[in-house]
Amino acid sequence: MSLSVELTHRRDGFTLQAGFESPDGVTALFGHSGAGKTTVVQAVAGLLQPDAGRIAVGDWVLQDSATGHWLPPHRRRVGYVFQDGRLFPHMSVGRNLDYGRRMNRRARDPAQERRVLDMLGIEPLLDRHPAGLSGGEQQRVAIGRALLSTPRLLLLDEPLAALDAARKEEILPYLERLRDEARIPILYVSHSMAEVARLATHVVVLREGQVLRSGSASQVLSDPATVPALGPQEAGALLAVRVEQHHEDGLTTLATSAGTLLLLGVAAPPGTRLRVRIPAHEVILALEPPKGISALNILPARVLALRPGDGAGMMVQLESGTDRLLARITKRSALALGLEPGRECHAIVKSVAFARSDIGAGGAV
Amino acid sequence: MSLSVELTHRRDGFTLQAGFESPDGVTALFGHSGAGKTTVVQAVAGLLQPDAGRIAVGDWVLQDSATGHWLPPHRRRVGYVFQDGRLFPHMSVGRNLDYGRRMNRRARDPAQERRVLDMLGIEPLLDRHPAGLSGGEQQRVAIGRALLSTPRLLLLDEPLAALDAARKEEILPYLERLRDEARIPILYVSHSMAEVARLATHVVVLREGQVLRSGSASQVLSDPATVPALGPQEAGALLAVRVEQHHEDGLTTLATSAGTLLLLGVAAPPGTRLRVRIPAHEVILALEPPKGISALNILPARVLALRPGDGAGMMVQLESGTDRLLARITKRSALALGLEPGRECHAIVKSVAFARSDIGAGGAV
Amino acid sequence: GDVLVFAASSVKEALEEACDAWSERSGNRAVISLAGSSTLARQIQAGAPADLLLSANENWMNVLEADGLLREGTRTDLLANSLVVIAGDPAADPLDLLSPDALATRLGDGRLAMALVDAVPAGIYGKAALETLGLWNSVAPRVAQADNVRAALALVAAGEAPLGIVYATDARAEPRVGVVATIPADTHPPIRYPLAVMNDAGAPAAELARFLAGAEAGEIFRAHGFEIPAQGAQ
Amino acid sequence: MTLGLSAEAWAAVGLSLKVSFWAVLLSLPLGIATAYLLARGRFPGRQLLNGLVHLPLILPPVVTGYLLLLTFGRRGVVGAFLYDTFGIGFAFHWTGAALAAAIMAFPLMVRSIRLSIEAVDPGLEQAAATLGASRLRVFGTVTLPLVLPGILAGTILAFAKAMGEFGATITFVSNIPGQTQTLPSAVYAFLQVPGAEGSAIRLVVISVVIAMSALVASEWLARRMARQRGAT
Amino acid sequence: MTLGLSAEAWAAVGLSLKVSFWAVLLSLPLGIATAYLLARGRFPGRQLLNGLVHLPLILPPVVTGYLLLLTFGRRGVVGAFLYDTFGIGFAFHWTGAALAAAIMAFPLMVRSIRLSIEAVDPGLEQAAATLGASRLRVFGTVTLPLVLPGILAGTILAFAKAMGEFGATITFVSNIPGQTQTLPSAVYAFLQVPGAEGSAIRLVVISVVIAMSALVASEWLARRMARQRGAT
Ligand SMILES: Nc1ncnc2c1ncn2[C@@H]1O[C@H](COP(=O)(O)OP(=O)(O)OP(=O)(O)O)[C@@H](O)[C@H]1O
Ligand SMILES: Nc1ncnc2c1ncn2[C@@H]1O[C@H](COP(=O)(O)OP(=O)(O)OP(=O)(O)O)[C@@H](O)[C@H]1O
Ligand code: MOO
Ligand SMILES: [Mg+2]
Ligand SMILES: [Mg+2]
Repeated sequence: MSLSVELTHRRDGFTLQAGFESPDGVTALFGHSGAGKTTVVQAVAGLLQPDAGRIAVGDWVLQDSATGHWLPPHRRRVGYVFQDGRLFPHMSVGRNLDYGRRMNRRARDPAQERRVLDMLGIEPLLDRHPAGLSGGEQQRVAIGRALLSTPRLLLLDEPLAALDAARKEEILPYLERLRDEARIPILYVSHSMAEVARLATHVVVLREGQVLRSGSASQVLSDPATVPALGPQEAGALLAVRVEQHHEDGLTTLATSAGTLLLLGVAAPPGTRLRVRIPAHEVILALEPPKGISALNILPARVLALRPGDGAGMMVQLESGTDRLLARITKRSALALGLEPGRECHAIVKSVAFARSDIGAGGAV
Repeated sequence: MSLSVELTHRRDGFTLQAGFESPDGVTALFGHSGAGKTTVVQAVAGLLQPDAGRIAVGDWVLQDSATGHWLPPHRRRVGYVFQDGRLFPHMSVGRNLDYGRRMNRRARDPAQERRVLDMLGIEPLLDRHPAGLSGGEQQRVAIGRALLSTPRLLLLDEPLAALDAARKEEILPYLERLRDEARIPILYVSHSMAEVARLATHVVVLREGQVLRSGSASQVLSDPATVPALGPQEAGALLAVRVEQHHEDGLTTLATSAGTLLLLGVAAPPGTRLRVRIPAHEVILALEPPKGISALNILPARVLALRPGDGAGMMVQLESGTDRLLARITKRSALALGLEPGRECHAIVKSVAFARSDIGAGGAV
Repeated sequence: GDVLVFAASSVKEALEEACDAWSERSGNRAVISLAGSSTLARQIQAGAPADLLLSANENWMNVLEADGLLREGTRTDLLANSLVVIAGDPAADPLDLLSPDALATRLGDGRLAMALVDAVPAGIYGKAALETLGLWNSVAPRVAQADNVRAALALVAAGEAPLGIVYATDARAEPRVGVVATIPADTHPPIRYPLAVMNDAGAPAAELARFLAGAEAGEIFRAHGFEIPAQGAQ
Repeated sequence: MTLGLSAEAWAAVGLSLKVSFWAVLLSLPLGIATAYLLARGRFPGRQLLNGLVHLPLILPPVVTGYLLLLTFGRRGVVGAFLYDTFGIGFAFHWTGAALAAAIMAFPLMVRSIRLSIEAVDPGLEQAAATLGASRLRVFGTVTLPLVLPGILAGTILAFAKAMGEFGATITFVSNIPGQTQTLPSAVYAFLQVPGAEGSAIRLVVISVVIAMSALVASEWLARRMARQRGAT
Repeated sequence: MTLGLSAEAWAAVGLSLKVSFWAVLLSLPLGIATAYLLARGRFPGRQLLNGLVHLPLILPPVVTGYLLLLTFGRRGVVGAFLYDTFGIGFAFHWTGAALAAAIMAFPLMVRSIRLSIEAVDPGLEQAAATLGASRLRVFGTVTLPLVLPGILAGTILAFAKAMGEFGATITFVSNIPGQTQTLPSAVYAFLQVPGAEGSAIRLVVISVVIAMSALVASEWLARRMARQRGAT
């Protein structure tokens, strides 16, 4: 289901004027501190009544200031994970988790409960009270509470910032499943490009209350013009791939439009569509395929554009099959290799260069 | 100045029994959510009175339960950035920032104030009140407040988790300077290995209230045995290097014990000692130095040890000059290249593979 | 100088008028502090700077006298009063107190408003009278006791209680009530308002005491419905 | 065990307990609603309501009693209506004493509860709303439980005040032993009589012991609630 | 402008204002200290102190007045000492009325302030301590300013109560026009005269107007403080 947002809201010293359409899936809200991300999320939840605007999920209109329509928060069925926790201090963790179900008068779903408890590792906390939890424990309970309210729309405001990498790794696949299976639209605020790339179908970059860029994740992320907004280390392209084969030594071959990639530790069965983020700084360019080297992925590519950075760096946009790639190399290398638009070359990526968080399940890119 | 901590504290369901000595500089506290990191920090600040223990900074004893000595929090001169902000709601941002100075009856230091305001980008917020700030703005003010109290000991509990990469990049060098110039011991809780590697001289890994590993950053981070505790994507070695020369095209050569590295965008003048983190997954191994390739750093190395991972990955510990390196490759590549202890090879790293956050100023490794 | 008069609340208006008359004559000022008789007595025990006390309660005056707080020979019974039965209707029919059932019948399921029958003088006298008349046992369960006579009066005036027993002076001042019976003076101990000069009082106080006991003041008190007891009845 | 007190005095103790109990219990829902309106409501007349609630605190109790008599008395506007319609009478009845006590204690109760409501983080109520709770259920499941210690405090405070109320009560419903003679009325009566201070003091001690026990119990309960919330 | 009231009645209004003002002003520091002790202190006898503070609320006012008379009267233990040593006299003086008003209003003041103190996040006080503030300065710079709305509310509540106090005052310092006759005492005097209800009502209205104005002003101030804190 698509999410459509169109908002105007003034506060002294800050004006939000943001509109975006995200056709389906997860919309990542990206932007500096104070850019207005939380403000957008609160308006979608109905906790802030913007001066004007229209918000709709599919054809379900949450607000339309043109008609005066405004749905109160408790009728919006959003699962909101707040930037600041907000657990109910007078309830045990268990009752916090169960709150949404009770408020919506639904029957228990033990299977679902088990899934969420296991994923978040909060089963041992069920009888405790929020005041006695560590920062990360609180955040995990808050995520669980939102998920268990069986929302029609998930609003996640930096939900994983307080968590360690291992825990993030357990939660992200679950969010992917929600996106793909339950087809719940998700609005996701994050500072981590890895999280964004993995989940997002759509990326909205905010800056001082305005939409700087908005588009599909693959477009926004592989566009060298977006680089300044993201920071060069965060740049990288998204590739749609299909799982081809699992090998005995634990490696997996993925089919891309231009050849195959060899990756480690992909759990999905052959045939599954995946998305793979290839960070620009992980890509090595060579004129001839090298030999006797540990990197196992060599994709034929053609230079599309070169975009020099402020310093010694250079962003190279490549076409490999029908996919776009980004490579970040030095100006010196670009010169030495004689790169220029149209030039054929080879993009080399290590199998281990894909962080597990760079491999996302399904979804359009 | 060194920080020495020895604590025992029981809470129902959780026992902290942690001791570590960090000879100098920044101690990173690493560990899963609920491992006891905040508990340690609170004890050091004097906000929690542990059942037993001794805490000292150099020969300044903050607490010693053997002698019954216990310094109250306001006499400890700690700059504590809390996991949960804790700005004073009734004061403007400006007065929040000025609070520590006033309490310690010190004269203003306009140069220092300017530095902190600029770094944190909070000058425009000075007249606002905390309730009107975004999550990240609040956290920046909290950091400024702690820094401006001219502490003798900095306690940072996930201070940068809510901030975007660009902002982090502005704050980290400042923390490095504090560590090196003001020689303030820093206890730093973080989930980000990049932050830890850049700042930490000492790393303490906590697990369920116990110290799992404790040692110098280079030891702990380049030890393949630490990998399971950190996660394979977080593994990587720390190299001590010296700035050699800045080139016209913006690249900088760094001298290592085994040769030179070419990096982009290093600002330090020639002669400066730096630390460089080389993430294991960024290192490519080759038997012969390859040609016609964009990666510019090729270091001679010798295989010290091979440690197979759970899946298709393999962690290779290398010796290059007197430095240790870690390379993460696939088992398949290791086989193809015929790697075994003692084998000579070449470690290839892209110049752009060093995230700016992987390059830290000075300090022992 | 000023003379501070402690006086029972129920004599407010009459006393004020008499004191004004004295002030005009003597050039001294009288300041009147009004409260319940028991409160006044306790305050004098605690050293209150009163010069004169006009009490509505002989027992409390006796206590003060026993404590040696009164100037010898200055105690007199300044005023007397009588009790009446009132009804909440100025035109109500008279009531025959000698008929055994008349009071109870007129009350019906209503209440008889009185001051506290064991604590406040008006209540104590009223109870004594009803006992003498042989009516107490039949009406006792129907008695509503107020903390002072004025409150009992208010209950009848507000229509809350159909009948009440109050001083004749109170009944006169309240137009919403009518007197339906006068209680015979011989059914209860005489109702007296003793006046005394305190030990530490100055000359003007004694002068005021004399004035209050004189004929001019007597006229004023009579005009408010009080009686002047025959002197020497203490 | 008579502690040197008459049966009548003991009856006054029992009556005061009954009066205070019902006064507090029945005014509690209204007290909570009023406190909520004052804390969170934004309506014209808020200040007027606030003033009205505080009136019994400002007025001398006798005046309050007198006004009660005029309003809820048998000939009073409200009193006559209530009596004719529902057969509820306050005059000279212990229910009237309870009404007087409730009204005198009401500002204290509302104050306590209101302050607690204002201390509740609206962020928590917002969170509950996003989880599907209507305004009413947010109140019932989040606001109310969080305010419980404040309600407890306000209730006990009101109870203590009700136990001590005298002026308005005696003016409104007078003093009928066994029906409207509350403990303070009995104390007052004793104080009028020279030499009866002993009985007065005995009664006062009983009243103090009762009210103090209630206070201490409520403090203890509130701490327990807080502790339970604070950890584990 | 006499509004049909005698000079004496106006004197009572003035006196009540003076008495209430000083009663509240002088008891405020003690009220804040007591509230802090009750909210944050952990000492034996806390419950006793709590009970003592509430005593005037529980006792019928007449009893409180009587106890004051016995203690602070010219022949009372404390009263005689104060008078002999410092020349401070309470008995039958307006200062005594202020003392009575202060004591009667004290529980209300302490309650309000205490609740606000309990609502202050201890995390903020901890943060202040790590920044170098001693316990006293934490109180002065963090706790106290955060509690200011509560203190304001408590103060005005106490003021309103002081304006309405009658029983204890008349019992302790009597009802001497121009010296101890406060507004409620004057109302009482008027109520003793049938037909003088008009004057009583006029006085009551004046008292209500004064107390209400104070209440409304305090509400407005508290909102202003909150708003200032809430944003920008
Ligand atoms: N006030 C408390 N009372 C009881 N137990 C507590 C309290 N605070 C924390 N704990 C428990 O102590 C353990 C350690 O908590 P701590 O806050 O030190 O964790 P942490 O390492 O900082 O975690 P995180 O990364 O999630 O902030 C956890 O099991 C937590 O549930
Ligand atoms: N309650 C408020 N009153 C006034 N201004 C506010 C309020 N809350 C936020 N702002 C301002 O609105 C702007 C946008 O805030 P918002 O919380 O949406 O930022 P954000 O993008 O979520 O930032 P962060 O990443 O730091 O959480 C900021 O300039 C902030 O200072
Ligand atoms: O004046 Mo009194 O003390 O009510 O009888
Ligand atoms: Mg935000
Ligand atoms: Mg923590």
